[in-house]
Amino acid sequence: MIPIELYIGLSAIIFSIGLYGLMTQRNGIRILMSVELMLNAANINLVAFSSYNADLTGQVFALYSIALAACEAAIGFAILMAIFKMKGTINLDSINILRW
Amino acid sequence: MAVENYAFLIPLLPALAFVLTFFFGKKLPNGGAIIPIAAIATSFVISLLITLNLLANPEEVVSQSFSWFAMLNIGILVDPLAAVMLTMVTFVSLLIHIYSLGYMSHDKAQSRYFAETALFTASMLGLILSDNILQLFICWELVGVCSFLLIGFWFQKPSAATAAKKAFLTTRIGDVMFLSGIVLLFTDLFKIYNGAIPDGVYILRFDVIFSHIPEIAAMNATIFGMEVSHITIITLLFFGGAVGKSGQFPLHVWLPDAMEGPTTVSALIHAATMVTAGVYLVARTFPMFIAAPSSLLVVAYLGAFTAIFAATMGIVMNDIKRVLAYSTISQLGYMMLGLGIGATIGAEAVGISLFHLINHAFFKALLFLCAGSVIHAVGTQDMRQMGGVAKVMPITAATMIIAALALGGFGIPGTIIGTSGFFSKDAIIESAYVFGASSGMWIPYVLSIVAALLTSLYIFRLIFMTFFGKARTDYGGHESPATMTIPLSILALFALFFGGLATERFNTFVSDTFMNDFVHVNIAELAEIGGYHLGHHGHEPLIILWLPLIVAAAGLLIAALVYGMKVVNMDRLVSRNNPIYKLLYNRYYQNELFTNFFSVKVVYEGLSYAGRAIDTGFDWLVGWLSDLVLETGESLRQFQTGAVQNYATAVITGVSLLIILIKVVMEVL
Amino acid sequence: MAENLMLFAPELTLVLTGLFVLMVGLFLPTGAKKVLGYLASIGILVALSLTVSSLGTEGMAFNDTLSVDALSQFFKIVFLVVALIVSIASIKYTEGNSHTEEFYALSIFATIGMMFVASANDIMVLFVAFELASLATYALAGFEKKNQKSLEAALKYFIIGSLSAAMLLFGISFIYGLTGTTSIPGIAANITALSTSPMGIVAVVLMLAGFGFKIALVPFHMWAPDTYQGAPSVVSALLAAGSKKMGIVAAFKIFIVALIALQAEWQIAFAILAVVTMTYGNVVALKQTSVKRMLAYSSLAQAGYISMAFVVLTPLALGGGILYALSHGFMKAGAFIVTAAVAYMVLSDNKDSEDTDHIDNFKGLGVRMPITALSMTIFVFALAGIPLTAGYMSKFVLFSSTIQSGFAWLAVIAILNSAISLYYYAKIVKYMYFLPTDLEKVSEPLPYVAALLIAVAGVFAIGFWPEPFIHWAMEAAMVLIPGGM
Amino acid sequence: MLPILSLIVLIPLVFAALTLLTKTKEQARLMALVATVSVLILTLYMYLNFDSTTAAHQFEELYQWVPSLGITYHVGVDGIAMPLILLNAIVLPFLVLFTWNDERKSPNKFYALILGTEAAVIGVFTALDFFLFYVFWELTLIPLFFMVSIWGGPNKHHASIKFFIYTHVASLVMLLGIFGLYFAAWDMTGTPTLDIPTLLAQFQLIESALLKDMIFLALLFGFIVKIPSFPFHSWQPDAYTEAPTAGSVLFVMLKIGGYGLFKIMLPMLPFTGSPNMMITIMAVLGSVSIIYGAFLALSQKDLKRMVAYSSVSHMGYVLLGAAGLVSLSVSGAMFQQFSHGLIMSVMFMSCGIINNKTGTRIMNDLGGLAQKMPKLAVIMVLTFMASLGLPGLSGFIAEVSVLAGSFGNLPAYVIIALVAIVITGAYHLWALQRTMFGVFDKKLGTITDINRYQTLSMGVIAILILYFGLNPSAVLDMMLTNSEQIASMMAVMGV
Repeated sequence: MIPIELYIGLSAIIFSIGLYGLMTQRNGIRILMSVELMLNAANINLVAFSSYNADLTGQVFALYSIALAACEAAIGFAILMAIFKMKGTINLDSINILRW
Repeated sequence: MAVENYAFLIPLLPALAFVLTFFFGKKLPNGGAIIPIAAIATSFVISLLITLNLLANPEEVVSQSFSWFAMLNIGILVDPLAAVMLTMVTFVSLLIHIYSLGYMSHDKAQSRYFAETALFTASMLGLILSDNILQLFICWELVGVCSFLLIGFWFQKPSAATAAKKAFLTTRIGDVMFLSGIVLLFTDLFKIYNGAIPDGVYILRFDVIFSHIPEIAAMNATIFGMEVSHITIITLLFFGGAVGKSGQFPLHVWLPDAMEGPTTVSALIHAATMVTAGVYLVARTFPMFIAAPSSLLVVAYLGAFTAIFAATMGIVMNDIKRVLAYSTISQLGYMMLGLGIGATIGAEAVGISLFHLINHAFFKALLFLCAGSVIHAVGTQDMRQMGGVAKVMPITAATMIIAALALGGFGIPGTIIGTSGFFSKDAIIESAYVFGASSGMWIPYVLSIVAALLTSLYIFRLIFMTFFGKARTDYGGHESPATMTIPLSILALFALFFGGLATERFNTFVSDTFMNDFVHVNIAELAEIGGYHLGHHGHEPLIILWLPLIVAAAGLLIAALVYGMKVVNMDRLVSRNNPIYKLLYNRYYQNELFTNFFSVKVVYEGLSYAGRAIDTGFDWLVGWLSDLVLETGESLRQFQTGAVQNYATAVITGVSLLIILIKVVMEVL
Repeated sequence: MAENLMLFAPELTLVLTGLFVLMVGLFLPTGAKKVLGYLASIGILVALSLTVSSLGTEGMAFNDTLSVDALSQFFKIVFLVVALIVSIASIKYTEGNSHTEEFYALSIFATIGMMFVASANDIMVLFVAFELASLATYALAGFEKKNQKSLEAALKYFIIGSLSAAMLLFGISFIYGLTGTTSIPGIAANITALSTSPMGIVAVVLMLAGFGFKIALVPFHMWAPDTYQGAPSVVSALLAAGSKKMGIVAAFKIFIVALIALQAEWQIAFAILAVVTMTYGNVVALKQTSVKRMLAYSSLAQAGYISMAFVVLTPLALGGGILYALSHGFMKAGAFIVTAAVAYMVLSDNKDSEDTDHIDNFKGLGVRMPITALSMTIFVFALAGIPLTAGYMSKFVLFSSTIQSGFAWLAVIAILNSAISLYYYAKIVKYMYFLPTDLEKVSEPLPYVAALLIAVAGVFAIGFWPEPFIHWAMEAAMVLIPGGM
Repeated sequence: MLPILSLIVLIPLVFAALTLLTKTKEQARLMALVATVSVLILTLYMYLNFDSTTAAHQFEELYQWVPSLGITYHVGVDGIAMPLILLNAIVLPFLVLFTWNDERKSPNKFYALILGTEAAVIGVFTALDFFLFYVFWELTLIPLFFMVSIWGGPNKHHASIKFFIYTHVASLVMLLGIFGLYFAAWDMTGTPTLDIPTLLAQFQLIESALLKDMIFLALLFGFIVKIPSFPFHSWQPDAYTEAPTAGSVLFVMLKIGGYGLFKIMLPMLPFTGSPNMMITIMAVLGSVSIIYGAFLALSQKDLKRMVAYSSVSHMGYVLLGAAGLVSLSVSGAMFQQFSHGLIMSVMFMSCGIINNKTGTRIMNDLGGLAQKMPKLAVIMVLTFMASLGLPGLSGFIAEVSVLAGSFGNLPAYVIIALVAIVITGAYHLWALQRTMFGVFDKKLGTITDINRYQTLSMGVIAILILYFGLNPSAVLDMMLTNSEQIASMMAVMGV
C-alpha cells in the first residue's frame, strides 16, 4: 500500500501549483483552472484518506466536491463571458475600477 | 414698640427704595429722588433713636439672628460701634442725596442715579449692621459693585468705564484676601468644633469668633520657614481687604481715578459709604487684631506711611477732586494708624479712630460737595483755571474754608474750642506719641506729624488757588441753589462743632463696644496673646499737645505765602525738570507699574496669552490625533489595489503568517 | 422520514417557493413579474413563521447530518429576516427586469444554503450548503450584466470565493483524514490524532481562511469592499447581513464544537484577526466617499467585534456574538437598502448616473427622502452603538463579556474602535441633514419603505426589549458550550 | 401615586415626536411650551413634596427590564438629582419663550430637539440603573449634535463632530468602568445587577485594589470630560461657541458630568485602593481648571468664547468642592452646578442677542450697547456680577461654600482658586466694559432693545439667580442632607 504521506505530498504539490497559478496568472480562464487544481488536490486527499481510513465518506465527499467544482466553473465562466462581452477582454489587470 | 425691633429697617428701607426707584423712578419728578431721601431719612431717625438708647444703656445692644444656610446665619447687631456709624452714614448720605437733587437735576439718568445711590447706602448700612463676618463680606462686595456702577455712571465715557473697572478690580484684590481670611477662619472654627456644630451656633457670628480667639491663636502654620499664628494670617488677610477698600498703599490706586463719577458719588464714596468700610472692618474685628502678634504693628506702620505718601501727592495735583482724593487716602491712613496704636492703648484706639472717621466724614463730604458746587458753577476741575471763586460763591467758599480748617486740624489744645478734625486727628497723633514712648517705635509718630504739615499745606493750596486771587479764566458762574447750599451749611456746622461737643463721651462710648450682652471680650487678655503691653496716657509734654497745631499753622502759612501772596515763584519748582516734582506729579509712577505693567503686560498679555498657547496646544493634540487616524485610513486604503491577484496573495500570505504566528505563540506559551 | 421532513418545513417551503417562482416567471411577461416578488416574500414569510412557531423544538435528521436546535433556529431566523427584508426591497429593485424570477430564485436558494449551514451537523453537509449559498450569491453579485461594476464585483467575489472554498475543502480533507469522520460531534470525539499532529494548525488556519472569507476577516476580506460596492445594493444587503452570518455560524460549529481541543490555536488566531479586522475596517472606512464601500468597511469592523466572541468564549460572549449577528442583520440590511433607495433616487434624477453610491448623493436626503434618511440615521447610530438600539444592546453584552473574562485590553480596543467609527457614521448623518441640496423631494417607493420599516422595527425591538432576544441568544450559545465554561 | 419621574421624561419625548409633525413655527413653539411647562409643574409638585431631611431616594419606580442581565427600569431622585431636575424644568420653558419670536429654518425640528434634550438630561438625573443611566447619558448627545450641526455658527461641522466624538469616547470609557463594576459585583454575588445603589454598595466588597482604582478612574474620566475639566475641555469652547443660543443653553443644562461625580464617584471614593490619589487628581484638575479657564477667558476676543471658558473655570469649583469631602464643600459644589446653570443660560442668551442684533461677538467691535439696550444691560450686568461671584447672588454661595469647605483639606488648591477670583472679576468687567459701556459705534446700525419674551425669560431667570443667592436653603438643604451622608462615610473610612 502506498504510504499516505505520498498522497498528501502529491495533493500539497498540486494545491501549491494552484495557489501559484492563482497569484501569478492574469487570464481569467487560467485562474479558473488553478482553482480547479486546488479543489482536485483536496479531492485527492479525501479519496486517499477515505481508502486509508477504510471509510467511504471521503469518496462520497469527493464526488460532491467534483459536482460543486463543476457548478463553480459554470458560474465562473458565465461571469467571465459577461465581462468579455462588455470589455472584450478577460485580462484581470483591466478589471480594477473598484478599489481603495 | 421698642425702636430696636425696627433696626432691620435701616438697610432695608434704602434697599426697597432702590427697587422702587429703579422700576418707577423714571415716571416721577426728579427721577424719583424723593423715595430714597424719605427712606434714608427714616433710617436716619431709627439709627439716631437707637444710638440715643444705647448711649443711655451701652450694654443693651440690638442683636437678632436667623439661620441662613448650613451653619451660617444672617442677622443684625447694633452695638455702639455700629450705632455711630449708622447714624453718620444715614446722616451724611441723606445730605448728599438732598444735595444731589440740585446737582443731578440736569442728568437724564437721574432715576438710575438715585436708585444706585440708595443701593450703595443700603449696602453700607447692611455692612455696618452685620453680626457675622460673612454677611459683612457680602455687603462689602455689594458696596464694591455699587461703586463700580456709580463710578461708571457716565458709562458712555470710556474713561469712566475704565475707572469703574479699575476701582472694582483693585478693591477685589483686597476682597479676595478678605475672603481668604474668612475661609481660613471658617476652617479653623470648623476644626475647633470638630466638624460637629451644635444647633443654634452660627459659626461665623462675631460672638462665636471672638470667644474662640485664643484657640485660633494657638494654631500655627509654617510659611517660608516661619511659624505664624493663624490669627495673624487671618487678621492680615482681613487687613488686606481693608487696604483695598480703604485705599491704603498699595491698593489705593483706584481712588484718585474714581473721580470719573459724579462728584456727589465721590462724596458718598469718600465720606460715608465705601472707604470707611475698611476702617470699620478692622475696628469690628479689633479683638482679633489685638490677639495677633504683629498684625496691629503692620496696621500702624502702613497707615502712617499711607498718610504721608498720599499727602505728598496731594500737594502737586491740579485737579481739585484729585487733591481731595489723596487727602482721603491720607486721612484714612490716620485712621488705620489710630487703630494700629491699639497695640498700646487697647480698645481706646477704636474710639479714637472711629471718632476721626466720623469727623472726617463730615468735613470730607463737605469738601467734596463744595468742590462739586464749584465745579458745577465753574465747569472745570482744574484749579489752574479757577481763582477768585470766593467772590462768586460766598457760601461755598465759607463752608469749604471751614472744612479745610477741620481737615487741617485747627483748635486750641486743652479746651473744647476747635474744629472737629482737630480733636480726632490730634488724638491719633498724640496716641502715636504714646505708642512711640512705650514701644520705642517712633516712626509712626514722625510720619504722622509730617503728614499733618503736608495736609495743611495741600488743603490751603487748594483754597488759595480756587477761591482767592484773580480769576484765571473767564468761567462766569454763580452760587448754587438752596438744595445744594443748605446741606453744605449743615455739614459745615458739624465740621465745626461736632468734635468739640462729642469728644469726651464718644471715645468711651465706642471704646466699650466689645463689652456688652452680645460679646464680652477681655481686651487685656487678648493683648497678652498678641504680645502687646497696654499702657495708659501719661502726661505728655506740652509741646506734644501743641505740635500738631503748630505744623498745621505752618502749612497754612506756607500755602498763603506761596499760593496766596505769590512770594515764591512756583514756576521754577513746578517744572518737568524737577525730578521730585516729576515723581510726585506722576504719582510715583504707580499707574505705570501696577496698571500698565503688571495688569496689562504681565497678567493680560503674558499669562493669558501663555494660557491661550497651551490651550491651542491641547486643541492641536486632539486635532492631531484625529488627523493621524484619518491619515492612517487614507494610507491603509492603498492596500486595496483593486487587482484580484493581490487579494489572493493577501489571503495566502495571511494563511502562511497565521500558521507561523500560531506556531510561534504556542511555542512561547 | 416524515418527522425529519417536518423539522425542515421552513427549508422545504423555501425550496418550493424558489422553484415555483422560477417556473411561474417563465410564463409571465416582464411587466407582470412584479408578482414574483410578492410570492417570494410571502414564501419567506411563511418559512419565517414556521421557524418562529417551531422555536424550542430540537431534533436530528438524516442520519444525524442535520440538527435542529436553538442555535440553528436562531440563525435561521436571522437569515430569513434578512431574506425577507431583501426580497421586499427587491420588489422595487427588480421592477421591469426580465430576469426577476432568477433573482428571486437565486436569493431564495442562497438563503436555503445559509439555513442548512446553520443546521448542519456534518462537515460535508456544511460544505455543500456553504457552496450552495456561495454559488447563488456569486451569480447575484453579477446580476446587473450590463454594469461593469457589478460584473467586477462578481468576478472578484467569485475568485476569492473559489480560493477560499478550495482552502476550506483542503482543510476539511485533513480533518477528515486524521479523525476519520465528517460528523461534527464525531470530529470532536476523535480529535486526538489531529490535535497532536502538526497538520492540526494547518487545518485550523485553512478552515479559518475559508470561513474568514465569508465573515470578511482581514486579510481574507479584500473582496468584500469591492463586491459590496459593486454588487446591486440589495445583494450587498444579502451578503453583508446574511451570508456573513453564515460564515459565523459555520465557524461557531467547526471551531467551538468540532475543534474545541485546538482551542488555544484558534483563539490566538481569532484574537489577532478580531483586533486587526475591527481596527482596519474602522480606520479605512473613515475616508471613503462611496457609502456602500463605507458600509462594507463598517461590516468588516462589525465582523471584528463578533469575532471577539471566539476569543472570550464564555456563554455570555457567545450569546453576545449571536445577538450581534441578529442585530447586525437588521442594521446592515437596512443600511444597504437605504443605499438602494438612494440609487433609485439618483437614477430617477439622471438615468446615466455612474456613482449612485457616492456620499454626495446623500446631501439633503433628510429633505428629499425623509423616511429613508431617518431610517439611515437610526441604522448608523445603531451601528455606532448609540443606546436603545440593537447595536448598543449587542455591544453591551459582547463588550461587557470581554471585561467579565478579563480581556480588558480587547474591550479597550473595541471601545476605541467604536469611538472612531462614530466619525464616519456621523458623516453620513451630516450629509443627509446638514448639507443643503436644491433638488426636489422624491416620493419614496413603498417596497423600500416597507423593508426599511421592518429593519427599523428590528433595531428598536432589540434595543428596547432585549430580554427575549438575549434569552434566545443565550440558549443558542448553550448549544455550543453545553456546560458553560 | 403618579409615576412622576417617568412622566417628566416621557412628556417631553412624546411632545418632541408630536412637535416634529407640526408644520408651522406657531404650532411647534406652542407644543414645546406646553411640554416644558407641564414638566415644570410636575417638577414643582415633586419639589414641594420632596423630603429634604432624608438622603434616600424618593418617588422611586422599579420595573424589571432585562432580568437575565440584571437590567431594571429603576428611577428615583435624591437631594443630588432634585435640584438639577428643577434647574432643567425651570430654564427650559423660558428657553422656549426666549426663542418665541425667532425666525429660523425648520422650527419643528428645533423645538423637538430642545424637548429631546430635556428628556434625556432629566432621564440621566432620574436613572438609578446604570444601563438606563448610560442610555440617557448617550441620548443627550444626539439632539445636541443635531442642534449644533443644523443651526450652528460658521464652524459648526467641525465643532459638532468634535463634541460628538470627544464626549462619546469619554462615555465609552465610562461604560468600561460600568462593565468592570458590573462583573466584579456579579462574580461576588452570583446575580447580575446594574442597579446603581446596589452596585455602589457592593463596590467596597471588591477585593482587588487595582480593579477598584481602574473602575473609579474610568468612570471619573467619563464624568470629567462631560463637566468639562482641564485638560479635557477642548471640545467645549468650540461646541458652546458654535451652537445656536438655545444649543448653548442646553449645553449648560447638561450638568450630568458633575452629577455623576456626586452620585457615583463620591460614594465610591473612600473604598478605592488609593483614595488620596483620587482626591488629589480631582483637586488638581479642579483648581487648575478654575485658574486656567479664567486666564483663557481673559484672553478671548469673542464674547461667547469668553463665556465658554468662564464656564470651564466655574465648573472647576465642582471638582474642587467634590474633592473637599466636607459636607459644606460638597453641597457647595452641587449648588455651583445649579447656580451655574441659571447664570450661564442668561449669559448665553445675552451673547445670542448681541450677536443677533449687531452681527458680531468680537468685543472690540462692540461698545456702548447699554445706551441702546438698557434692559439687556441691566440683566447682563446682574448676571455677569453673579458669574464673578458677587455676594447676594447664587454664584457666591456656591463659591464660598466650596472654598470655605475645601480649605481644611486642600488648602493649596483653594489658594489657587482664590487667586483666580481676581482674574474672574477682570474678564467679566472687561467684557462688560467693551460691550455694554463706552461709546456706541454707529457702524453697528440701529439696534433695538430685547423683546418682551426675551425680557420675560431672561428677567425671570435673573430674579431666580437673586432668589437663590438670598435663599440658598431652597435647594441647598436637600444637597446638604446628601453631602452629609457622603461626608460621614468619608469620616468613617478615615479619608
